Amino acid sequence: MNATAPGAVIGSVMGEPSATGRFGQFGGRYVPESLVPACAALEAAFRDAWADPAFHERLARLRSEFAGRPTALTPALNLSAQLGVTLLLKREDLAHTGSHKINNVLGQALLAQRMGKTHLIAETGAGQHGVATATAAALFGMRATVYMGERDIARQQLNVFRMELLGAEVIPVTSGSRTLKDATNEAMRAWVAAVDEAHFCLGSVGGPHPYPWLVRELQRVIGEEARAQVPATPDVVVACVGGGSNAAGTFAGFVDTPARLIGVEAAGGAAMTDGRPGVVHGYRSLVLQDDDGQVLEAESIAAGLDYPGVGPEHAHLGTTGRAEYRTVTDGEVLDAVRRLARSEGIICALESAHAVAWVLRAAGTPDLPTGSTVLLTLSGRGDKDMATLAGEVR
Amino acid sequence: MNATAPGAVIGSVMGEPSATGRFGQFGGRYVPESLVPACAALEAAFRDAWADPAFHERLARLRSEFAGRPTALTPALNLSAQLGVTLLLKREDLAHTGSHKINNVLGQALLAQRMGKTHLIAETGAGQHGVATATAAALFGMRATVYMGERDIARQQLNVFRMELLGAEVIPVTSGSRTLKDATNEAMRAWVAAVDEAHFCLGSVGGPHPYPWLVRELQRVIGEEARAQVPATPDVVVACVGGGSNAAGTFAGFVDTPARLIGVEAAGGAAMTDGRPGVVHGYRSLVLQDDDGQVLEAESIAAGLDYPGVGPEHAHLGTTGRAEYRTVTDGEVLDAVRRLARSEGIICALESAHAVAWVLRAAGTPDLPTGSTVLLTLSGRGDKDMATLAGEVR
Amino acid sequence: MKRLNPYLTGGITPDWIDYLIAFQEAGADAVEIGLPFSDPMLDGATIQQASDQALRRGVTVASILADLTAARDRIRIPLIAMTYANLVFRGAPAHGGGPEAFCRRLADAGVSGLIVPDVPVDEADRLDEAAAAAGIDLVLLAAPVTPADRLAEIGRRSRGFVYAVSVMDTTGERALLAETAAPLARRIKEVTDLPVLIGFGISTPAQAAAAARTGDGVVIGAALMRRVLDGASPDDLRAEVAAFRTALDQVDQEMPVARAHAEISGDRR
Amino acid sequence: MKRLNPYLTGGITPDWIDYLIAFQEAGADAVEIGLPFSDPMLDGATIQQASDQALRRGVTVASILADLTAARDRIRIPLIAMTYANLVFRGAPAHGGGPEAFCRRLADAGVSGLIVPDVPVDEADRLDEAAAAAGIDLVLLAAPVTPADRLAEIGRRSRGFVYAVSVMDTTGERALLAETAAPLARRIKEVTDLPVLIGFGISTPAQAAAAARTGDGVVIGAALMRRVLDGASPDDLRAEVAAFRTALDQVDQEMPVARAHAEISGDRR
Ligand SMILES: Cc1ncc(COP(=O)(O)O)c(C=O)c1O
Ligand SMILES: Cc1ncc(COP(=O)(O)O)c(C=O)c1O
Repeated sequence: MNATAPGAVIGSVMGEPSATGRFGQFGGRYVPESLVPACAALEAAFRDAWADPAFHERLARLRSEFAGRPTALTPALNLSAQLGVTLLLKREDLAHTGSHKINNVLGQALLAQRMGKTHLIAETGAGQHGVATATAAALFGMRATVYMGERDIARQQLNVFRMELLGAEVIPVTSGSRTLKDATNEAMRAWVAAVDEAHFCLGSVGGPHPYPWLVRELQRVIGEEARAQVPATPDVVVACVGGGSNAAGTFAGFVDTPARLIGVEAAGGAAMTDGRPGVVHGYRSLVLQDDDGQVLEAESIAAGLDYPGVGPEHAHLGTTGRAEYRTVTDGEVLDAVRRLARSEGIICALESAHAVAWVLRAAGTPDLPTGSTVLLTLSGRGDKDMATLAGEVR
Repeated sequence: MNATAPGAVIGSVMGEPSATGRFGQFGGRYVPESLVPACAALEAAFRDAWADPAFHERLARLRSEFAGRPTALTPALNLSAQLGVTLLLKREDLAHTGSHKINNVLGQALLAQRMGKTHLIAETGAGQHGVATATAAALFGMRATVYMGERDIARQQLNVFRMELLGAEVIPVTSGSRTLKDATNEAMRAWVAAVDEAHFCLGSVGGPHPYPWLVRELQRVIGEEARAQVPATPDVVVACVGGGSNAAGTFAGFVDTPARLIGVEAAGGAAMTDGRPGVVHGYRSLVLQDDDGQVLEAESIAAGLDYPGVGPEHAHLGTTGRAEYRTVTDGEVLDAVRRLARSEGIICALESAHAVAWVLRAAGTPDLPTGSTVLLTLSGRGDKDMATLAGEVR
Repeated sequence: MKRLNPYLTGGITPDWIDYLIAFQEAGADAVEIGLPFSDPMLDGATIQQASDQALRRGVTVASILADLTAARDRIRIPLIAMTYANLVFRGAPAHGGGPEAFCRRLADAGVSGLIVPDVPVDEADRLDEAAAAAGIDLVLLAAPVTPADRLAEIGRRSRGFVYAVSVMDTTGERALLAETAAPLARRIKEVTDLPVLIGFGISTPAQAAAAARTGDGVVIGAALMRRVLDGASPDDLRAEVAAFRTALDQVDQEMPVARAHAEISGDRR
Repeated sequence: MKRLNPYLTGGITPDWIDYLIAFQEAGADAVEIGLPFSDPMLDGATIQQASDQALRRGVTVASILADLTAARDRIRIPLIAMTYANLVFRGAPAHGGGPEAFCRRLADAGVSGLIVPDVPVDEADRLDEAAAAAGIDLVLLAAPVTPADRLAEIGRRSRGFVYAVSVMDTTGERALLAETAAPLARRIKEVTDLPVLIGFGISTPAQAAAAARTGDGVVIGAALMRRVLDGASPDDLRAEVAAFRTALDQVDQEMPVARAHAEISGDRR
């Protein structure tokens, strides 16, 4: 894939990765031999299921009857008037459990069930993926074990209790940065030890093949719904990027349109902006790392973006120029949460507020000219962040 | 209106109240003279708006584009199998802000705007109505003042911070029981002092005429959506009852069917079961009171049901026999929250769990025979209750 | 003569009758006896507190009426009960309840008037009849926002006097007499010959005097109850009420016409 | 002879080379040098801690290789680097990075083998070539779940020996040798003539002996690193490794055939 001018229409982008699970030079399956068969089995199961109308039907039912899809598209009328752009919000905050993470998890849980698995293992940062996993496990009668960094447990306590109430076991991770990075390590270690009965329910578009592809396909529903809801193709499509699943799902719906695709990272966890090619958590992508190749600890107020890597397809989209990536600071994010709350009556997650913060900053500049139409995926609701915000915003 | 056999079809029930705002012998407008003109103006504005297709259109847009309606109808497959009944959940927990309260508030805010008001005053118990009011105020560019009992502030802190983030002023009420009852007194007092510019955005189907009618009409959307979603008329329709708005809205969709209508109260706040006719907060209904006519303090783990009165239309529906009312204990409610979470992956509000608790207890008994189909309105989500539950459930 | 109706929360202290007598001795024309209710919607903090204090003492409507009955020989001025709808409508006639029985009990205890702020004229039919049957004057309230047609009806149906709620607020002390007080009193006087008493927020003798220049008298509530709550004695309150009396009497001297009018209307028993 | 490959986290202490020499003196056939990585996905708590301790000391791949180069004269046994993909693939060849440069640097420091647990055979092509070009044996790992066809490929493509991951788990001490160890070793031996070394969880000389009855030797990691983390000296570790040596030598005496086989396969340089 060659570099492509932003806005050009590309049909094959965001299709299936190569046979070795690559998007351009990124992706792959860098896992211990112990996990290779499980990854291969998952890939086979996914291909099989994805070709099975009955699977799609079950998934569609769960999405509409259980998860509350389609989620609304809300015109942010007040902010639009203030900013001079037309801002449309894709409301993943309204999905059951409060974020887009449920889209992915319902699909993976159905797959796990199809594969005869009885146990879901997950990593979580903000806790939203953990809650979604615990939810699906409860619904499907499976066991759930969720690894979560100690630091994230402290700042997302609401979600910890939700997971426990749903019957999941939440295991505090005390190594390294005590955030998502290390929770992911622990989850993968736990998977090695339970690979027969356990499915690793990975929360974003990282990890070994087929996860980046699988998760993007399961999140594609965001973009496809939005595509059907917008009155016309937006000029810009924007979403926050942690691992990059809500952005990938959103972009997938618009990659074949002239819309510019913008991913917004946390300034302190900006793998697309500050990362170098590397391999962590089973995939090759852009990674925050020092000169010696040691992975750096990210630093973001948003637990879900506090991660040094990014899904390989984003690295590819960024390298080829089809998508662009920006960063915003914690301070801008706090302002964005408050501004959206006060202007539109929507309290979004700190993660989602990154996308809002970029719009607030860019509107009226050449990056987002006055008169533009912007589709923004609001990936989750902010209830989980009230404790953090109570300390920071006023 | 004579007593009516349960299940009989009655067309005129849950229509417009009498000219004096009465449902049978209940209702009315028992307010200080200072508030009578405001109530009359609200009634006139409501009649006018309700006859105006443009108003309905704006409301419908807000409901679908902003609030995420229609909400899903989820078959609770696991519980149904366990209980031997078919349990269908009307998912108000998926509505924006996390409960049915938004339905009412969006309508009232539109009315307030139409009346030229710039300020919303509200009382709140669980904080859900306060959050909904703060949300609508933000969206409509109005001021919001929310009265909340000190005890409720302590147990629903998440919602307090959400209101503040949305720009509302939350005023702690330290009088009496320091719960919803006294917050309502304070809100009405505040309304007296600001009646020109302020609309009293009442949260349930109590209060002076036209509130019980107005709020029920705005909540009717729950029942009407559910009616369109159910495969066939359910045998039983059940909802929790605090003031009774989610139940009234639900019942309104089924009152002209043979479905039995069941309202479930908190054992410690069961005006329908333990109350006697009385007048509080501007309306005549059944009220928990002592022999001297002093209103009793309710006592429920669910802040939204911790209220000694009940909407006058429920008193009427109960007196005529068209609806039946049951009570459940705090202990049953905690079990119900956990059971629903673990069986279906849904964490509901403590309020909503009252309806669930009744189903759990009644299923397989003559009150809810095996094989019955039950439509249950899950009025809200449980995030707000995690602090309470963390102390109680394990 | 300008009327002075001080308010007293029934049972606020064990010796509450002594305050009533002190009011009488200080020149009150009538006393409004608050029958405390758990949810006094139209009362501000002071009278809420007074009600709570009485309720915490175990006071009931029955106990207050019993105290009044016991003190009957010492009371020479009219008593007007002020309370909320729930206490008035409580119970069914068949079981000795309802407004009919309530009004009879008031009358038996020597009470001659009744004010129920959460029963507006639209809801007053049954209570009207019950009060009339028991010989009780049902005093109606008018507010600054009351439109002309309602005001006319209130004027027509009120008994004893018309209570002008001076301000769009709850009861409670205020730094200044509300600007809405005088225009309301004037509007009421246009629709009725009954005396017009101005209440809500009248906190000082000067404010009382100012109010009485348009109305026919005043009701003083929170300003007195705050003193009682603070521990002032009946003697203290006698002095307090006397100061209001003096202020009103001075208005009388300024305005002979108004005084003459008040004397003719003759609702003082 | 049964092989004994103890593992040592490079730079775990300032005197880490002394542990290496102690291992050599105790009869190690080769030493696996862990190049610490921030995110050691396949390591349990002990080796994570060992890596963290080294990283906190400021250790880098370069510093470890420099230490090895400096100690070259004292080292007589083969050294095998064990690390994760990110350190191996880091950087572009144009800028002196990539696996080609990495392997050359290893060779320059006297390292002759390389184990990268998160580079399975499917991802090994480039590294394979780079290692071969630099004269480094790229040792592949097989796991209990590896299916037959993959096992054959691993056997075919591995160099030096095949690393049998004895258990479906991370590195770390275990009370018992995993039941999966022997069957896996047997399966590998069916598809290759390379020696099969069993690793992961071998914690005691007795377990090592048991493993060596099927495999051609063992890798001992966490059991040794825990002692180092607890403050044991190079002398202590010499004794520890010697105990493993003794246990393995005893197996040799039990099983003359196996010993003969191992001697023929001749991967020991
Ligand atoms: C609300 C929300 N948004 C975004 C993210 C980041 O994930 P991703 O980049 O995969 O969408 C998270 C992760 O926890 C999240 O909770
Ligand atoms: C989730 C929820 N359900 C129910 C109620 C009770 O109100 P109502 O009976 O009016 O539906 C509340 C009130 O706060 C609530 O928050």
